[in-house]
Amino acid sequence: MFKKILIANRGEIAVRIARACREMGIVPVAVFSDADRASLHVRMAGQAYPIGAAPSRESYLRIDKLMDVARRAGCDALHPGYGFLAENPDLARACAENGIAFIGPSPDAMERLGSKTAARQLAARAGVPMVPGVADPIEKLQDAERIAQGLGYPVLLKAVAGGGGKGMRLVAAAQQMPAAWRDAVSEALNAFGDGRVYLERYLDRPRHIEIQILGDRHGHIVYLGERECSVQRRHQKVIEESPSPVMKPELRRAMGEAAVQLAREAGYTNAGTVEFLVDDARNFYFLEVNTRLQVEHPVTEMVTGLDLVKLQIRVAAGKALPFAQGDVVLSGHAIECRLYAEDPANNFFPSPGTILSRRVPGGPGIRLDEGVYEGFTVSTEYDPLLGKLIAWGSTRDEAITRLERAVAEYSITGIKTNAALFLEILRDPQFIRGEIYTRWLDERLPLLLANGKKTGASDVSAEDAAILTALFHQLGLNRAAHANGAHRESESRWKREARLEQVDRG
Amino acid sequence: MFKKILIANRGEIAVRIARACREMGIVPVAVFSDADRASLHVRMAGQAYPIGAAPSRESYLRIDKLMDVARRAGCDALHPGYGFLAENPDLARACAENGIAFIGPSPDAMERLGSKTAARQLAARAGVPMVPGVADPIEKLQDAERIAQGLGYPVLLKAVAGGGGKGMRLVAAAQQMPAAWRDAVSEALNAFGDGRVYLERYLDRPRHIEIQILGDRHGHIVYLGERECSVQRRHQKVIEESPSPVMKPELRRAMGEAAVQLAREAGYTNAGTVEFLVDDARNFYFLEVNTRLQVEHPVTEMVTGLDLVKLQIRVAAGKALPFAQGDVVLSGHAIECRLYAEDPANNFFPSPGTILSRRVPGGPGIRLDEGVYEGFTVSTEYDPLLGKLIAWGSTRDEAITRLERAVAEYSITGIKTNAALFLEILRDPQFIRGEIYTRWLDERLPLLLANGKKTGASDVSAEDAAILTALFHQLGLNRAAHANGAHRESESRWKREARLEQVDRG
Amino acid sequence: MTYEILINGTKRSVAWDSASMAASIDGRKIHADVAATSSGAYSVLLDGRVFEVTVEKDGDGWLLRTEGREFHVRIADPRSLRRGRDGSVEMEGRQQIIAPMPGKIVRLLAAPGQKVELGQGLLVIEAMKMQNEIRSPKSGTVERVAREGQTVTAGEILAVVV
Amino acid sequence: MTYEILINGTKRSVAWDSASMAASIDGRKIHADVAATSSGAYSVLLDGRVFEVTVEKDGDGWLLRTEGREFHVRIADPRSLRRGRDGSVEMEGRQQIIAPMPGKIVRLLAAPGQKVELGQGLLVIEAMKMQNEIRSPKSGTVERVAREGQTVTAGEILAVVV
Repeated sequence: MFKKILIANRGEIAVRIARACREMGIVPVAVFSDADRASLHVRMAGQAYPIGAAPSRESYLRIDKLMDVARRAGCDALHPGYGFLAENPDLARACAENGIAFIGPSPDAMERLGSKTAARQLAARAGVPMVPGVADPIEKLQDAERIAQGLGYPVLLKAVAGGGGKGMRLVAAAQQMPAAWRDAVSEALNAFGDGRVYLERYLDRPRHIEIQILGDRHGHIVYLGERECSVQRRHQKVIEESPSPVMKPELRRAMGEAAVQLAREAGYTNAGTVEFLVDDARNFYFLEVNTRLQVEHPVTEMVTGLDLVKLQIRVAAGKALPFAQGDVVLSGHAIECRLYAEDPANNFFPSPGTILSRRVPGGPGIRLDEGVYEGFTVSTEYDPLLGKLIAWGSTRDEAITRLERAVAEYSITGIKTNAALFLEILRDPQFIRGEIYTRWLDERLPLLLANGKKTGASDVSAEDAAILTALFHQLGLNRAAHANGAHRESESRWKREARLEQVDRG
Repeated sequence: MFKKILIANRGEIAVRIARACREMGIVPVAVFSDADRASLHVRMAGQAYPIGAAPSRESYLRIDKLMDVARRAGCDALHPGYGFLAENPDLARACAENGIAFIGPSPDAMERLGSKTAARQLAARAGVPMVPGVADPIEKLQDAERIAQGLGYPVLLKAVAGGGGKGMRLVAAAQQMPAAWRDAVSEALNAFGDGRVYLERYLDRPRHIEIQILGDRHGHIVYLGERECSVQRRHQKVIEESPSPVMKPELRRAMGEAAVQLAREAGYTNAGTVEFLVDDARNFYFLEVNTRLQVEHPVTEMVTGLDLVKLQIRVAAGKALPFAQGDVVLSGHAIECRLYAEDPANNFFPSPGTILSRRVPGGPGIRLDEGVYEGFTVSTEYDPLLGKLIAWGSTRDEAITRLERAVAEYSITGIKTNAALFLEILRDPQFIRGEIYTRWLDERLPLLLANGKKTGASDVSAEDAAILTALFHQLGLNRAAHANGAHRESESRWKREARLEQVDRG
Repeated sequence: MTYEILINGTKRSVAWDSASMAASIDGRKIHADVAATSSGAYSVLLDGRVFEVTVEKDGDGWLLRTEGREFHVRIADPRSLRRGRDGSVEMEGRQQIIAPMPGKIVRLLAAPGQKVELGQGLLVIEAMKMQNEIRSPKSGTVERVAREGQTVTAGEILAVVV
Repeated sequence: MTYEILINGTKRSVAWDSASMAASIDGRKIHADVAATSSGAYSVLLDGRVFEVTVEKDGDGWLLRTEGREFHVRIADPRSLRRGRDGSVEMEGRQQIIAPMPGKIVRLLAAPGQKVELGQGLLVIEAMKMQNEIRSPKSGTVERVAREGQTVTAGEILAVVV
């Protein structure tokens, strides 16, 4: 087994990987940019080394610096996490050249599946059903307009190098194409350094359901159930769950076997995800492959009882999978919500800043994967994901009520977060009935945001509580200021305050 | 289903019950003593009412005040938690008289099983094997000496009303009996207001293994696997796990069926625990019944996937158990450690005080059930249990390494805790091999405490880190004091400090 | 003592006798027990009902959060009230659009002097790797707008619509 | 600047050039990067190795915790060192037993003048509902012991063994 693993990432996923290393007796080695010296992933590591300035192009995207640290620290393996260089075959190749095991697929398999157009070609050969469209990059706007006309609007423009909705645009009608083309190309160029886009027909109310696969180097590939990721805002996943509320055993087997077949065609090893769209009639269409660990992997871990990161490490070390497809048992239901430093009331603008105080949930069935702490400053340099809150329940209903309970326990000051929005989603009757599709949240959002502001009987009390707390807080500060700059510890009780005040008066 | 549940308890168990209520849409109603206004169980409740002065005899042990609050707040049920009045039939009777459902067994069943001597008589009738001894209370020292002589030393003096090791004394030889008798009687009187004690033969290296049972009012009683609680300090459980490392399916069935048989004889409903001693040859001996939820119930929850508190509430509301014995599946392994505000280096003296800062673990397979928060003051009034840290793993080894990883992540300042001791236990080869028995920790403790102080190569670095941090901290404070009382936020970097210092010099 | 409190734009008259935990808001009587827990966090009991409330600085007032709701609260100084100085006139008509965080203007969608509708795009800002379209909060005329390519800091004016 | 530091009773000579993150402890060179995280908590990198260290007040020095170990540290003021005032003589032989928290003496097990062995019980104290036997930290003679029934506060002397 490996002795030291370089974690070529930051934030919650770097923390997640460090935890797996610790449990395996492997030293986790962190890298950090100038903005991240005090970040949680550094604090949780066994060793940590600086790799450059805050912008990721000068640090987390620098293969040369990563190789440098790996050599210096004596790392025998590298885990790329997700994002940054995770799907860049050059990193995998650099690892191979430096004798470091890359914890992920081979560079060749990554290339065969990582590009959407290449993956579609492979899927076509493997007989996996696909959404009608054009797998090749489109040269210019005029071609896009012509192809879209042929497929019929609405169509979806997607970045060849894309992921996470970046460089993706829905085009409802022909007159929207020029603006959408411009935006998609520029966003793709900005995000991936590759402005190529392609087109496909837009399904009406499809679900996003993806299959987790895992393969070793001895020819075994298994699927570990599915994740339903239909709750998205602007093509970004917001809530994920496993199993899907519409899944049936035969559909799971069909999708799982299609995913494994595709992986086999590509010579794929390690963890990966095959994404599908599923329509009302439970037809499934291949979307793309993510050749890495997903943000939402914990829901799969909670229903299978497997530790995907540890398994990734084991198969990268050449071990055989310790179980067969028939041993995989899905138990209960898990739901995850992604906590972001952003302000839902202000068009979801990122909300960087220092976390002043924080209360995190606990108790039965709750898992929190975070990259932050009280006192930590969320910077503007990176993705504003604070962490993921995941609930497990014996049924979907129990998982939903647990997650709702846990979100209500979660509190943070100093920055704004999207936590309160999850309360609205988790209480929404359509969500509770599982009637979700990829545009569901975008369409439902105005109603959900309005619900969050609605005034009811209980809100009068909430307002009263706010008024009296503000007064108590202000008077406490006034008194502290009065006491000539001396630092007063917070008083424990209104009553005690009152006594002090009477003394002041007396 | 109930609308409002009065939680007649405090600390982590009151928080645990409040969470279950929230998930069921039931309003949790807290009570608090003068010492507990700002306690977490109050903050987590839907409603909260004061019930008197800090000493529990004036608050948490006052049945009249509890009934008062229940009526005032309109509660239709009461959950007693563990400790305090949980095993007091008078509370259950007062609930019945006030038309409030008591979430626990009937007062009669409680009396039949709650007294150790009564339970032993019942166990004898039910044919459950027992440790040789005398089930009846012993009148005076001379009788104890005579009976002990008959059984043969070592013997165990135990409080009739006892629990948690209070009023329990091991007597190795005849000359120790007078002191042990005095201590046991006085401690029992102090703790339970009942100084009666009895005697039994002391087994050499027994394991403490207990069976979780759960019964509804429709005649169904099931057992939910076992918990091994052999790691004890002075008869107080410190680490609990499920399954037991020595358990075999046939032994589990035999013990489970014995427990269910005993419960059936007593007309028992709701959750309960039947404790056994198990010797080297896997013979089991009935010890006692706890007619309530146990501190260590989470390990059972994690391997069964059941929520015991929700099930308690459901069966108390008259619902039938939603599963049969054959549906109970144990999956993986769970281990819990009890975090106490106490100082292992100073004879485990309680360490009350205000929690200044706190870092809690997270990530896969970790559950934290706590009753404290940053800024909370641990008082001297109550049991110094801060909370419980529980890890689940697919195997016992994985659960151990997870728990070890999580304990290492746990950090608290302002008070002392026993957290570091768990690192030593979880790394101990005997513990890892499962070679534990009820006196194991007491015998192993000197070695474990010495291990925690051992100086190795890595400890030189730890000492260096301590030296440089102390210097950095002191210099930062000096500089802040220099800045004429202005409050400085913590600096983010030594380098920045350095720059400031150079400016100061320049 | 009675305080005038502005909460989400509404004025409330609040009296309290802290010794007896008796409060009154616009004449409604409430038994109120407020206890500080952590820094900026309070446990509040109103007639026995539990609230968890956090407080943060918010301009010259406070941002309070409880039960997933946000409240902007400003407490008028009773003395300045007596001097009749409490009213801060709300801006009407002229709308400034402020950058909520640092970013870069990557495209302009409207020019000064141009008529715009409510919700019409004014410019596209890139911040934290995400492009976001900034839309007009009202129908009117663009008075001012930032430069394309300009780097803005939090609080900087992006556009003014009159 | 060089500082004299007492750690768990041992004296160390520590130098550091903070600008270059170069430290030296008793002549050993270390690359040391210390960053404050939360209040009283630091992230420390020593030649790339990561430590989480917490600091608390501990008499006239500091209690530091890292990797499950505790360190008591006192930093000598360089000026007072020069004035030769740094040495605090360690007590040898005479052992005071201090109450670590408030409690009540429920039983005496030894009387003044009595010879006791290492580990022999001196008294039983009840605190937080638990009875605990206090044992002698050395073989010697009991010089002083608290009264039975006495209520003691934290820091109070329970017994002295010489």
